Amino acid sequence: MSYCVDISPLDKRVECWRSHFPQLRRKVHGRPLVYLDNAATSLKPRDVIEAVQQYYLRDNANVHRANHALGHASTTVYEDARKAVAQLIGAAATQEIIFTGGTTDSINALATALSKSYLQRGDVVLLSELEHHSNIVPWLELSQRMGIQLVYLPIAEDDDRVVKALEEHIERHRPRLLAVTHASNLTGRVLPIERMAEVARQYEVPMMVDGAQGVVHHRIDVAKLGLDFYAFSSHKLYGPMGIGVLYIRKKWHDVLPPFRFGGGMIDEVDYQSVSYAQAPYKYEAGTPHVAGAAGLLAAVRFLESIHWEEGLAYEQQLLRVAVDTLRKVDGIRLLGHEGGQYDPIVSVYAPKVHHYDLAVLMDQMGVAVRAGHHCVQPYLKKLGLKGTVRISLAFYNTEEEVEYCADALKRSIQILTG
Amino acid sequence: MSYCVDISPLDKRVECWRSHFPQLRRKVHGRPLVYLDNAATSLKPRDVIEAVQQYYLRDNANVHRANHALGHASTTVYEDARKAVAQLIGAAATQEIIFTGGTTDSINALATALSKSYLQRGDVVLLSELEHHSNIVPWLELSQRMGIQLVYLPIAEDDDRVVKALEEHIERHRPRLLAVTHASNLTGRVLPIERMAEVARQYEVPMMVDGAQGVVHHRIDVAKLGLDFYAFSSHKLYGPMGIGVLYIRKKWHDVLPPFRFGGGMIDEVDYQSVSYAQAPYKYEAGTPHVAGAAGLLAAVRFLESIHWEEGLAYEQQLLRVAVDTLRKVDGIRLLGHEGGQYDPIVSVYAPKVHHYDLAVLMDQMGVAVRAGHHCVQPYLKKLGLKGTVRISLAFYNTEEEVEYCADALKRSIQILTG
Amino acid sequence: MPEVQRMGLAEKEQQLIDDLNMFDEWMDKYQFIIDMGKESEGLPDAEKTDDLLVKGCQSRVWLKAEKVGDVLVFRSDSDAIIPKGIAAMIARLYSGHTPEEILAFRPTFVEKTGLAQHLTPTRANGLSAILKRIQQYALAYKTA
Amino acid sequence: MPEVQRMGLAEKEQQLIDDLNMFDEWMDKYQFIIDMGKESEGLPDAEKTDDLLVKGCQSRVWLKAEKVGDVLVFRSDSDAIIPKGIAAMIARLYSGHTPEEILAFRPTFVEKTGLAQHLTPTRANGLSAILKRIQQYALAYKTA
Ligand SMILES: Cc1ncc(COP(=O)(O)O)c(C=O)c1O
Ligand SMILES: Cc1ncc(COP(=O)(O)O)c(C=O)c1O
Repeated sequence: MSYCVDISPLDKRVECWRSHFPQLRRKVHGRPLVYLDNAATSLKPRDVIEAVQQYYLRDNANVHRANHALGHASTTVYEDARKAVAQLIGAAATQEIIFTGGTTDSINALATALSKSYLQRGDVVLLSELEHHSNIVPWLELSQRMGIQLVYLPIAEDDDRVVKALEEHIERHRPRLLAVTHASNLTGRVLPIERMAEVARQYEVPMMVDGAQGVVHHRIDVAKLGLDFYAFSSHKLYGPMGIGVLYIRKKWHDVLPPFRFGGGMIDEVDYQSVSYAQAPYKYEAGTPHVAGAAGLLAAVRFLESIHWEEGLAYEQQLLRVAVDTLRKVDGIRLLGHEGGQYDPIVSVYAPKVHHYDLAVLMDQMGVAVRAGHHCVQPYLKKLGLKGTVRISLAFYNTEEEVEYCADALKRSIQILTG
Repeated sequence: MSYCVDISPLDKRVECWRSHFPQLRRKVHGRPLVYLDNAATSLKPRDVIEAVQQYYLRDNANVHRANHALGHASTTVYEDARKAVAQLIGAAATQEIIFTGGTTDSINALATALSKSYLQRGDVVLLSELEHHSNIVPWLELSQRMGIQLVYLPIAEDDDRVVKALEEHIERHRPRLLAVTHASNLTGRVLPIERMAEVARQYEVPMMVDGAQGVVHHRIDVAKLGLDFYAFSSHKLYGPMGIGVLYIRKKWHDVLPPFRFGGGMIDEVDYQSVSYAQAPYKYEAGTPHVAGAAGLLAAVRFLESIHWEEGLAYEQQLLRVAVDTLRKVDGIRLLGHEGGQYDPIVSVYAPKVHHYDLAVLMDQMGVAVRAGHHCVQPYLKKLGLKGTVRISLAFYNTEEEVEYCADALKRSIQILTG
Repeated sequence: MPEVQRMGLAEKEQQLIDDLNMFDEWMDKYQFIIDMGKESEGLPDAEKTDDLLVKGCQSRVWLKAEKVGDVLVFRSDSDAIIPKGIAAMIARLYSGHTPEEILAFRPTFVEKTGLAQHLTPTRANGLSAILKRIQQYALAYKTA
Repeated sequence: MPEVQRMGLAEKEQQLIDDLNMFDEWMDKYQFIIDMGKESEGLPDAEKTDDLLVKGCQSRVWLKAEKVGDVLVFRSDSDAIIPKGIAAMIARLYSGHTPEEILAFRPTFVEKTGLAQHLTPTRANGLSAILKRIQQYALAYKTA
């Protein structure tokens, strides 16, 4: 299957990509929707919506030990999804892919399991300073409950300095775990995780990457990078809600205990004892979200079918347009985008205007952006900010939309300050 | 909205109910599907499938702090679902409804949170002897990790004896928590939870009920029963997969800490400290499964629209037919169904034939039943069994299907023993 | 004081509804709200204490109530201008009425002016949070 | 021993495929498998040890390999009759071949006979688990 690949010029191809996303034909407040809140959740291509629908119309059944045709069909689609995800992120083995409820669930599960098997009082966990709450609060809870220590790596615009700081922090703090985001959902900053993984490997520090944003904008190869854990959500990757992934490198399967207990993850249960199944099953208790897996499978296939790389390259092109256009808007400032590598996310703030007012007026003009702290309060506080307006792009966005957004921003500022 | 309510006689009404479930028109192995694996997961009515689809086609967005129209629409449907569920189970307040990934997730979350705030080494948790693994293994893990003790209540066919045994067990073991299933997914046995709740209240023992099966076959009123916690899955209640509910009585909101940490559940985060939001949000970290909530809302509305009580009454009638018919099949035995109250679930076994062989042949005849231990290994072992074939009914099943199933069972036994 | 209070709550609400529904264009309606925000005196910084914060708003909204004779007087502020305008409108509506009047009154302007739809509330609706806070004040002053 | 072994693996597999595809009716195919199960000698209880259990089957399936001269001989059992028949078929197919032959052989009968579809595997496909176990034995005996 291939979609849109033979179409040129580029804007016609973008047009074709857009045609696969039904929500793009929606109007809000009587105006065509300009959806620039992709970092919160992506729109879903028709194939994904139909895969979910078809699953419920046809194959819907439980997977565990189902000895009937529907159960077989469900099991097949569920395990096919696991294979597709393994391939997508370059896992060495299919059983390294654990389905969870989402990124937040993945990181919580990992933190809990590590707290029972690997982390001890006084151990240092090294995070970056621009983590999302979902990669801070689970570790904060461990720090409060069992006395692990959190140290935050500063992230300069220059990759060399980031890598150097990492080495210094590892030397100084001897962390037992490095847990960093692949890319910031606030600024779009992409961390040099290849080089960071190299350093981590050199010092033998296990490394977890929060891929919630990164997986959406990069071809990642977890095996090649030697990552220990990688977490992401389906709903930001054009797939359904309610399902996510935790990649657990095989060598951890014997170390890391299960994090949820119940049906489907056991080998044998007595009233007073239990033994667990092998990975991935030991990490997946209860009825899984098979419809979600069917949709995620469709999302991965969709991305392959449009030659996703071209979409990713186009996103970078669109990002440059966005940065250039937004820089020209009077009265606002951009976070970052000065030097380092960025994903197509731009946060702006207007010193004289509240971000909430901006988003409300832009919404009236049909532009969906997000205003607030974006679950990155500590870093925002460090910058002395309460919030930003965040514009986050996907490959189905157009230059016209970006320009319309900049205009809407301009007009909103005028209305509010005029 | 009302569906099928004015139709009589009953078999025409059942016909109408069936027309709402697209999967019932499916064939398997060239034969019409006879779906009798409802206790594993229910089929989904068209309204539910369309609600999910419409959500993704139209309103799909993230809920937290979305200042745009789609975010508004998503938030509305998500909170409407919470209200509908609160009403469905008789919660006194909407914020007592916590959305989770499913029953297993709910019970795990509860066990974890209690282990951090309420349960201590040596404390007794009282379960029933016929719990599903999902209401055993989370507590077993606590028993292994922190030394709580598990005691199992025997369940006689006679409710009076169950209540008496409960009193004795409470007197003898002074449990800190009573955690029992509403109904057994293996035998269909319904526990007298009203009377048990009364006893628990009298002795001031908090009570958690695993409603995975119970909520599907009963009108429950958690406030009136005075339950502390009630857990169930959407996917068994005609709703989508990947979403479930944990009812947490309000008085626990200040006692019970959050069980997942991250975006959406905080009040304020610094690099080294955090404060949490109010319930229900403090219990719901990360992007929730809004599409699932939209579908669950549709499921609840669908059940109201068909006058669900009539479906429940009909299920009991169908159960009597099933028990009578199955009793007449040579070479098999039924678990239970001798006296106490039962939900429409019947487990059978054939002493001379393996349950797996039976299910494989029945599948060839179009009958979807489940064979195995049904995640109730401890109780099965107590009975000296390896597994059963389980026939579980829903209101869209017919007497003809039940009879066809009994015939298929009979033929399969003949093939295997002949 | 009651004799000063010429209009009942219902009457004042109708005026508010008429004011807002006068506008065909969303822009004009928002301009009106923004102007309300700009005209609002707000609260001095010293009075913007955390206990006056209305939970459930995306911007910070403070709402203060004082009893003057028999009636309540509300004052409000926000760090964002649109919420500030809305809070001011609501404060003006309810000011000058007794706790009993306020508690007996069921407001309909949120629906009738389309404010609910346009103010894209989050999970905890900012507008309804303000209204709830008004009720809480009325209750507190009634029993006090 | 190799001289006793008249047919190659591919040839034997083709025979198995022909045997199973002879049947138009699923009933007859299952009857054939069930008969295979009934005819299978199985394993004496003492030999049904846990280390011979094939993980990933819903019923318990034991598979044992022994080296007789250059070739492997497989014997199997199950507590359910259909898996017993299938395991017996597979054991017969692979018995009498050297580890090298077995490792070099890529079976196709699962797809060609529709067994995969009809044996409604669970998440860990019972059939492929048996085949994987055969490969493991071959590998172990080759390097041994
Ligand atoms: C009684 C009971 N409890 C718990 C569960 C677990 O539900 P889920 O798999 O949806 O988490 C089930 C269903 O399998 C059940 O029947
Ligand atoms: C960097 C990052 N980490 C984690 C998350 C949490 O993802 P989810 O809400 O899907 O669990 C997000 C998304 O909000 C994110 O952007």
